[in-house]
Parts: sequence; C-alpha cells; structure tokens
Amino acid sequence: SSSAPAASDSAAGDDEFGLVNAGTLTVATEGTYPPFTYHEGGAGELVGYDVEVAEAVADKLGLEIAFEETQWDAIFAGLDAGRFDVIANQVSINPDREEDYLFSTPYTVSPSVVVVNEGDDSISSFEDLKGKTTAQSLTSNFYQLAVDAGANVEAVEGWAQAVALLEQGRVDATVNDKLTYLDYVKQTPDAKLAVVAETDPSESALTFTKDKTALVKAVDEALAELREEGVLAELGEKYFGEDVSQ
Amino acid sequence: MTDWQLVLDSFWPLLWGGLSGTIPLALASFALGLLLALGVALMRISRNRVVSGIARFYISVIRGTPLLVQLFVIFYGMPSIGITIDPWPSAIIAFSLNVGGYAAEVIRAAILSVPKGQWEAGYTIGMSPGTTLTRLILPQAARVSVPPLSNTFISLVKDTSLASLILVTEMFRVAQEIAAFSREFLLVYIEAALIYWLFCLVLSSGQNLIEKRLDRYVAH
Amino acid sequence: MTDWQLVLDSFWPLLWGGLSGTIPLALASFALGLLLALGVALMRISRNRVVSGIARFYISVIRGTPLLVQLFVIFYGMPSIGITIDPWPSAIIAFSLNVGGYAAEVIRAAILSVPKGQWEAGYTIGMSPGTTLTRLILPQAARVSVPPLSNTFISLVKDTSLASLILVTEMFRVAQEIAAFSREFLLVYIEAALIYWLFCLVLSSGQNLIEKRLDRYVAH
Amino acid sequence: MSPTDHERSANDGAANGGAANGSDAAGADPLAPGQTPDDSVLLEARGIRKSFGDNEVLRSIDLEVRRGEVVVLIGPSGSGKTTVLRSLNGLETPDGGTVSIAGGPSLDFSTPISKAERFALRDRSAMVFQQHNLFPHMTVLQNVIEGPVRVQKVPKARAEAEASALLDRVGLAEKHDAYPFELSGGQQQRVGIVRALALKPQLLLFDEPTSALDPELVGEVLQVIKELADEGWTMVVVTHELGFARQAADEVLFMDGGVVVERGAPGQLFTAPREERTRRFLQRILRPLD
Amino acid sequence: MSPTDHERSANDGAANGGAANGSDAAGADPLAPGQTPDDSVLLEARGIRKSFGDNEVLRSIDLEVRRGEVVVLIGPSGSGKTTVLRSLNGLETPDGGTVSIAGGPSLDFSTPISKAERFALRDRSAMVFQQHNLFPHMTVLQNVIEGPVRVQKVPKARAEAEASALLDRVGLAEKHDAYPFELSGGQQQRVGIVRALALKPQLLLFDEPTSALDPELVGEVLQVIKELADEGWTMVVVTHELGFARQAADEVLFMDGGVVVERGAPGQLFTAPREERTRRFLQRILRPLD
Ligand SMILES: Nc1ncnc2c1ncn2[C@@H]1O[C@H](COP(=O)(O)OP(=O)(O)OP(=O)(O)O)[C@@H](O)[C@H]1O
Ligand SMILES: Nc1ncnc2c1ncn2[C@@H]1O[C@H](COP(=O)(O)OP(=O)(O)OP(=O)(O)O)[C@@H](O)[C@H]1O
Ligand SMILES: [Mg+2]
Ligand SMILES: [Mg+2]
Repeated sequence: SSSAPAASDSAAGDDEFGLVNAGTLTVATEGTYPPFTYHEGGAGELVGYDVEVAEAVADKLGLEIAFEETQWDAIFAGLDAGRFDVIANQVSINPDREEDYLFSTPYTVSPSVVVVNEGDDSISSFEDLKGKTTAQSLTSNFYQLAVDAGANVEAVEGWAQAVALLEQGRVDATVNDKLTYLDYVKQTPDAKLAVVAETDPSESALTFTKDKTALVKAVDEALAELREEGVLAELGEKYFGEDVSQ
Repeated sequence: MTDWQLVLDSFWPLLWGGLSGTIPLALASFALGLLLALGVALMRISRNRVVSGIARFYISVIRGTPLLVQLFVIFYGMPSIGITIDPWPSAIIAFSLNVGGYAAEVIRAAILSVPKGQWEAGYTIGMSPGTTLTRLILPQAARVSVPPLSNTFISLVKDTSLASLILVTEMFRVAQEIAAFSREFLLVYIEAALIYWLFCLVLSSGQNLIEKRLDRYVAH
Repeated sequence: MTDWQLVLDSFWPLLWGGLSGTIPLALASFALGLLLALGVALMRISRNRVVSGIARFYISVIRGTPLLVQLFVIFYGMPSIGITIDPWPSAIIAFSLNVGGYAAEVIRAAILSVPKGQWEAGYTIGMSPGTTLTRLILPQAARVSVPPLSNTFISLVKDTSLASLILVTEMFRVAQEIAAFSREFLLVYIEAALIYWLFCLVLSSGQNLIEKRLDRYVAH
Repeated sequence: MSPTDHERSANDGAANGGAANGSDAAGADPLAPGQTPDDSVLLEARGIRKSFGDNEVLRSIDLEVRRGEVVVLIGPSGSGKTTVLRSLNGLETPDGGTVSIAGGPSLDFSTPISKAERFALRDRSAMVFQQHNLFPHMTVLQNVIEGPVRVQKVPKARAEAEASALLDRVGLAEKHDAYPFELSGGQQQRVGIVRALALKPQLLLFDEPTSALDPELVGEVLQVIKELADEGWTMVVVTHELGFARQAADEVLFMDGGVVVERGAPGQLFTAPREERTRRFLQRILRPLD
Repeated sequence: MSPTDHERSANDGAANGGAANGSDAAGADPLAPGQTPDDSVLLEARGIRKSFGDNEVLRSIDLEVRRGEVVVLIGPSGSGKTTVLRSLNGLETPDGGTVSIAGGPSLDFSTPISKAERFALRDRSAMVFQQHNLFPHMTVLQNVIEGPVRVQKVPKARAEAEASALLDRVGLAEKHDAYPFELSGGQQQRVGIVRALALKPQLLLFDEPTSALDPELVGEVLQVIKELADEGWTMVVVTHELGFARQAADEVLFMDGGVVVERGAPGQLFTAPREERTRRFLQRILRPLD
C-alpha cells in the first residue's frame, strides 16, 4: 500500500516496489568489469560508472543501496531467484532479453568496436570477421555480434583474457564496448591495439524482472532527474572523459 | 603500476581474503561435513538395505556431479521451492554436503580397516555396539583416516574458490577483482595460487602433528 | 520454449560435448598422468634425497594450488616465455600434470602396502629390483590402488569442465553456451550434472569389473 | 572377587558382576576365584548346531562343565573348536541347541534369542583370543579397566586397584603404562588374560592362547593359565599344547568334523584313545615325522 | 639337476644355474640333488658381524657347512638366527666378516661389496621364509617357474616340466593351477620349498618353515624337508622343532645374544648341553610348565 506519507520519495513505498530487503535497493554487479564496475586499486572499494549510477538512483529514491557481487553466469539466475532487485552491469538492451526482463531508460550509449593488433590490415570491417577467430565472453552480446558476423568465437572469461589471446596472436580480433577499449588504452599506454570497425551505438540499462513495473517507473524518473541535473554527464566525464549517457 | 608493485599491493588483500573467507569457510564446512560423513558412513555399513541404499545414493550423487552445480542448486535453485538461504550459509551447506559424501567413504574404509577382532573384544567385555564403536573402533579408525581426510580438507580449501559464484567473498574472488582491475590476471592468479599453497603447507604440517600424536601407540 | 523442450533439445548437444570433449580429454590425461605418477611415485620412494625431494616438491605444488591456475599458467603463461600451446594440448598437459601429482601418492602408498617379504622373495629368486617391481610388486599394488585411482579419474572427469576456460569445447562449455542463450542456467547445469553423474556411474561399474578381475587371486 | 556374588547379581539381571563385593577381594590373592569346586554344573550345552551357508560346522555338540573344572578342546583345524567357544560367548548364534550358564535360564537357540539374552550369556563368560586383540590405543591398565569401568560401572579408582593387583600377580607390575606394542607376545597374551579376569566372569574361555607365540614365550602364558586352573577357575581351553592338557585338564574333548569324537580324562585319551581318528590326530601332533 | 653342474656355471659368472643340464634330471627323482656328500666345505662364514643402529645383533658368527650336511640353528627370539640366514642370502649386508660358498671367491664384508658379488651370493643359495611369501597373483606353477624363466632364462616348457615334477613329488600334483590363497598353510609352505628347489641352489636356507602352520600341518612340511636332507641337499634350517632337529640335523648350533653359545651333534646338545644357557632354553621349549 502506498498510503505512507510522502515526506520523501522513498516513502513512495518499499511495498509497492517489492524490494528484496525493505528500504534497500539490492543491486547485482560483477565488480570485475572496469571501468563500469570494479574495485578501486584492485582490492579497494567497489566503484565504477555503473556502480555510481546505481548509487545516484538509489539516493534519488531515498533507498539504502546494497551491492551483491557475482559472476555474469549467475547474475540472471540470481535476479530470477529474487536475490536482487536490479542488475547494474552494462546489460545491453536487445529484443531477446526484452522478452524476459524490464529495462530502465538507458544510461550508457556506446558503439561496439572490433579490436585487432596494430598493423593487422586483414580486418577493416565487421564483414571481415567472417572466417576469422575472435575471443569473447560467452554471455555478452558482443559474442552474438561476432557470431552474426561469421567469426569463429572462442569463449573467454573477460576482456583481460581476450586481450591476452589477441596479443599472443592466438585470435585475430575481439569485439567489445568502445568504452572498455578506451579505458584499457588509457591504463595501458603501450598497448599495441587498434580499432578497425565500429557499430551503431547500443544501449545499456538497469535490468529488472517483469514484475517490477513500479520500481522501473520510479527508477526511470530518477534517471531523468539525474540526467537533468547533469549528474550522469559528470559521471561519464569522471570515468570516460565524456558523457556516455546518450 | 609495475608488476612487482602489483604483487606487493595485492598480497595483503589476498591473504586477508584467505583468512577471513577461505579459511573460516573451509573449517566450518569441514567440521560439519565430517559429522555428516560419520553418519553416512555408518548408514553405508548398515545391514539394512534401505539405509545403506540411501547412503550409497547420496555418496554417488555428491561424487558424481560437479560441485559447481551443487552450489548453484542450493543457492539459486532452492528459492524456487520457497527456501532462500544467504550466501554464507548456502556455501557452508553445499561444501558440508560435498565433504560429507567424500569423507563418508574414507571413514567407512577406516572403520572397516580396524580388525574384526576389536569389535569382538569389545563385545566380549560386555560392550554394546555403540560403545565399541566410540571407545574402540573410531579411535583406531582415526589414525588410518587422517591422511585421506587431510587430502579432502586440502581439496576443500581450494574448492572454496567456487564460493565466489554465490556471492561469498573469499580469496579467489579477491584475486578476480584485482585481476579485473589490473588486467594482469595471470600474475594475480599465480600469487593467489602461492597463497593457497602456503595454506596447504600449513595444513600438511598440522596433519603431521596429528599423525604423530595418533601414532604414539604403534611401533615405529 | 518450455523448460521441458529445452531439456530435450539440450540433451544431445550436451551428451555429444561429453563424448567428444570430456571423455577423450579425461582418458588421454589420465593415461599420461598415470605414467607420470608411476615415475614420480618411484622418485618419491627413492633413498636419494634430491630425487625424492624433487618428487615431493612437485606433488606439493600440484596438490597445493588450484587446478584453474595450473591451466592458466600453461595456456596463458607459457607464451610469455615463447612457448605457445594450443587449447587441447594445453589442457591435456595440465590435467596430466595434475593427475600425476595426485596419483603419485596413491601409487606410492599402494607400492608400500605390498609386504616387504614380496621384495625379498623376488631378490631371493635372483630378480633385480626392477624386475621385482614390474613382475611382483606392481601387479599387487594395482589391486590396492584401483579404488583410489578411480576416485582420481572421477574427479578428473568433472574437473575437465575447467578446460572451457582455455577454449576447449567439452560438456560444460556446451552447457554454458546453451545456458547463456536460454538464460536457464540452473536447468541446463542440472542436466549437465546428471550427465556427469551418468558418466561416473559407468566408470564406477567399470571399476567394479576391474576390481573383480584383480581380486580373483585373493580369498573372498 | 567371588563368582558366587557375581552369579547372584547376574541373576538379578544387573551387569555389574561381582563388583559390589570386589573391594574386599583386593586384599586377597587376586587370581583366586574365591571358591572351591563344588561339583555343581556351571555350563550345560546340549545339541549345539551351527552352519555357515552349506557348511555344517557344528553338528550336535554337548558340553558340561562343572564349577572349578578345566575342559580342554582339541581337534584338527576347521573342526569347529573356535565356533564352540564363540557360541558359548554369544559371539556366534547357533542354529539350534540349548545353553545355560550358572543355573541361569536355559537359552534355546532354535527360537530367536533377544539382545538381553545374548548379553546375559556374554556377561557370565570372558574370552581370551589367540591374537589377544588388545586395544592398541590404550595402555595396559586402560585395557584392563575398560570393561569394569565402562560396562560394569565399577568406580575407576577401585577398578584400577583391582587391575593393578591382577597385573602384578601375572608379572606385569612394571608394565601398567606401556602400550601393547611395547610388550612381547607373551606379555600381551598375559594382559589379555587379565583383561578377561577383571570382568570376574564365572567361566573363562581360551582360544589357542599360545599358538601365536614364540615357542619360548609359550611357557609363561601356560603357567599363568595353569595357576588359574589350580586356583579353581572354571575354564574351557582350546589348545594344541598337549603337555598342558595332560597336566591341567579334568576332561579332554577331541573334536573332528563338527562332532565330539571322543572325550575322557587326559590320562586315558592321550595314552589309550578309543577312536582311530583320535589316535591319528595325536600321532600327527606328537610325532610329526613318523 | 646337479649342484656340481651348477657350481661350474656359477663359477663362470653366469646366473643360469644348473639349467643347462636340467633336462636329463627331469626323468630322475626330482628331489634328489644328484650328489652324495663328499665332505668338501660348501659354505664357510667367518666372524660375521652386524648391527642395526646401536643394536649389535650378530657379534662374531662362524659357520661351516659341508656338502650334504644339515645344520640346524636354534635360539631364543631376537638372538639373530634370521639375520644369519639373511646375511648368507645377501638380503642383509653384514658389517664385517667373510663368506664363501661353493669354493667361490671369499666375500669380505669389511669392504663394500659390489652388486655382482651380492647377486653371486644369492644365486648359490635359496631361501624358504616363515611366511612363505608366495606371489599371491600367480598360480602355483607360475610361482615356481618365475625364477627359472625370468632370471635363469630356462625355456618355459622345460621350466614347467621340471616344476611339475617337483610339485608332484611333494604331493601337489593337483594344485598346479591353484592360487596360493586356495591352499592350506602346509601346502603353501610346500610350494615355497619347491620354488626354492626350482632354482637348483647349492644351499637351501629355511627360516622357521613350520612356525606359522597349524600343528597338524607341521608334519607334512617337516617330512618334505627331511626327505630333502636324506637325499643329500645341503641346508641350514632355523627351527623350534627339536624333534626334527634330532632326526635330521648333522650339527645343531644354539645362538643367544648374537653369538653361537654352543654347537654339537643333536644327540649331545639336546641330552647333555654344556652351557647353562642352552639347558635353560631347551627346558623352556620342551617342558614349558616346569
Ligand atoms: N564366519 C564364518 N563364516 C563362514 N565360515 C566360517 C566362519 N567361521 C568359521 N567358519 C568355518 O567353520 C569351520 C570351523 O571353523 P572353526 O574356526 O570353528 O574351526 P577351528 O576348529 O577353531 O579351527 P582352527 O584350529 O583352525 O582354529 C571352518 O570350516 C571355517 O571355515
Ligand atoms: N631390519 C632391522 N632393523 C632393525 N633391527 C632389526 C632388523 N632386523 C632384525 N633386527 C633386530 O635384530 C635382532 C635379531 O633379529 P633376528 O630376526 O635375527 O632374530 P631371530 O633370532 O630370527 O628371532 P625370531 O626367533 O624372533 O625370528 C632383534 O633384536 C631384531 O629386533
Ligand atoms: Mg580356531
Ligand atoms: Mg627369525
């Protein structure tokens, strides 16, 4: 019942949101996907673009926030099992997922890129991936992109392993988020990688189960306000040097 | 950040992850698992075919399916039948069940390795089977089972790394976080491996102490 | 797609992943690992302290560090010293080394369990230590070591799931793919677990056959 | 330590043996059963039958032992001697026949017997094994007091005092705190005997108590058993030591193929066996090279 | 099967025993060493010393065995009897002293000995153990031919023929294809003896060959050994069977504390021992209850 006094937005009612823990927004994230969700300095605080966006949203809703860190394999299983309220982990919106889940308005809009070793000119477009080998994490939508382009895809744990394979010459390319690539190049200035192709931008959003309509509505309002107030742009500046929210 | 700096900076967080996550998780699961294993071993030895059949089935399932799946079922599967268990308890339950299956066979073999004459000597001084078991058989079985049980324990210590899948922060999870941030996954994983090794060396020397103590009553 | 349909559709791909990935990988690694283990066990028994020290160290490292890290070192680490090994060979090397460490202790214990009198009986009919070992000791040690070795093998079958991390397509990898696209992790993993269990049951009955054959020369 | 007291309490259904009266026995000779033969029947077994699968091990064994009597069982390997003792001690359940010990109720094995009945049987006798079966993880003293303290609930201090007296008496005064592995075979077997005595049973059962010993150690154990016999303990002894049987036995039974082929006083049976089978067996043992 | 042939080939440094000449022996009595005592010394050991850590087990043992002679070693447990046999068979390396067998070169243990020397020692003798140590995973026949076929390179068919003859001779005609666990203790021990004989050694060493046997089985094994003795085999036997020693031994040695306390013909040593220690030991064995 939403009859609680509207002293703050939070009072809009945990009951109505059907939160896992009343008064707290329980957020699932990997914690191992920089710069979106990772630990400061490796073993410090959980930080990252997605983390701070989620924190800002919870703040707007007047809710406490609790992060549950898990692996990508388990993240949807946990959401389905009612262990989390929301996933904040660069989940990109696609029609298949939309069948099963609700999405907030996107907070990240960026293209996917094809990354190859510097000087490799055999690949210059997505079409060129046909017959080549790429390394992707199995669960990402980059995996699907590579498959669709006709590549042989090797599944790896994450970006770090994909880059290792690429640099060791065991795969020809990897497809990933442009932001991930930019961050890597920033952190590893002597990396000898190059981007040779880019897709249309895709959108990532907070992800909910189908029954969380009230929560999604409130989150969308919060995101709109944050966008309005320039908070999303600020966070983009902080992590990527640019606003990535649209 | 140089590699060397990374190794230095990661050492304490990793060790702490081990001491606050890996070790307590392993200890608690091992203690509970042993109790369970004793019960299962006795069931398995039982002449009652139903009782021993249940024990057989349990052991077979536990040993025949990947631990990873066992963890998943307890943590992600149980909620679908209305039972939601927190990460730590889930992990302890799953690992205890796992230890229970493996250690049951060890304990069973150890009990069977005590000469039949010891049971009979117990009966002949008027002991019940229960008293004979606890006073005579188990103390002798303990000696035989220390080496294989310590193997089970060492495996458990390493297997706890799977707990990161169900939201428990232990050493391997810390390693993954550091690796993700630094992208030097190989280096960090090796460092973690060395700390696991350290733990195992400490455990092995503990095992030697226990063995020595239990060996005081046999010829050397 | 209903759950039931998913289970049906996944069955053949999973089984095929098992038969074409898991089983050959496990068999090849186990065969090589056993050979290695025999050598390591003999080194470990050796009176030469350097030789037995090397064996001890190897066993300790293998058993003290997570298999995952061993896989990573071989697959991702060796290229940094100029040796690049393909996924399948990498996996077989890593699993063989792993089996070598675990089975060495089993074989050592089995060799030591053969009564000293058998060595002496061999010497006294003029046999060299090598002939005594192969003709007399190992055949008897084989009997004792079948149950623990089959445990090692069953563990190996399940551990091969880690090979998916270094790009080998085996059953667990297939399960991950199906799960990733259907997002029915729990269901698919349980199905995979049941197939692992099936494999283990088949292996166990194979073990029983071997034990029966080796037991023909002892009183029942 | 009086079998008479023991009998009384055992008949009351309690399992505390002669413990209630044990304190005054500690001063007396600890080996003495405190009772002279009174010719009453202590053990009566009739028609004991036992098969393992198709193997009919005991066909119909009758056995009567009077108080203070020593009965020796001899016979070839596999003739069923051990099975007889185990049946008397409740370690084996015969398929038929009756056993009564110390005038207690007669157990009929042709009907299923209860746990309590089996325990009553066991309480009245104590067994000394060929392989002694000492508890390797306990010291000598702990081995001996385990039964009295855990089963008969004798206070620990008294059990220890009594055990010490018994151990001293059989020449093990120095060995109270030794572990079994630190003893010679003969010493281990003597501890086994003391462990049985400490239970104050009415009947002592010995199953080849010296056959696992080095020949020079046989004497010390037989000596102890002979002293027990001389002091009036009732016992059934399976042994191949015919010299011992000749000196200590009141009656010798020769078993073969699950039946008692011949029984008699040792003087008669050893010198003038009535049965050809007995003669051949004795010959094989006494003059193996003829 | 001629120890003389064997000696010749052994002196050539080959390990093929008397195999070269074995075929014509198959027709003859397979137990016979094919040689009468010729009074020449077959084994000569002088001043054998051996310590295990601080425990001086053999102090200075001298031993001389002539061809066809039977020497029996007796003595209390731990006196070093087994260690003597093991030293003669190269299973143990003494700390000092010399051994020569069959006139071969004398081995001096005060200097390190080579592998070849140890093997030569072993080739000239064969040992029968108390616990028989048969190979449990091989049939009786396989047990017996293992040495000739694998070590002495005798063709398998001939080895089998010879082994069969030997087995038949000791009453095991029916048991060629049985596994050891299917045999009685006495049968197992007879296989152990045949396994030693099949090597055609010049010297047979027996270490308490009957002490692990049931008393009624002792006779059958002693009988076989006695026949070997009667037929001229040279042997050193450790045993507690004084009756056997009396009938079969040419010389008896009594050991205690690592030295030979007394030696003599059995008639003298058993009836009129010169040493008090010998007397006490014989008394303990022969009349344990006095
Ligand atoms: N638990 C059992 N299961 C099957 N058969 C048994 C069992 N115990 C004894 N037997 C058989 O019963 C027969 C008699 O055995 P028992 O031990 O009573 O003989 P024994 O006279 O004591 O012989 P020994 O002198 O060798 O000790 C043997 O044939 C033996 O194999
Ligand atoms: N390998 C060994 N290491 C240490 N001590 C040993 C070893 N072998 C024998 N001994 C010791 O040497 C001494 C003599 O042993 P040995 O076996 O020769 O005696 P024995 O006369 O054969 O006795 P028994 O009649 O009991 O067989 C004993 O004190 C024994 O403990
Ligand atoms: Mg018996
Ligand atoms: Mg000896």
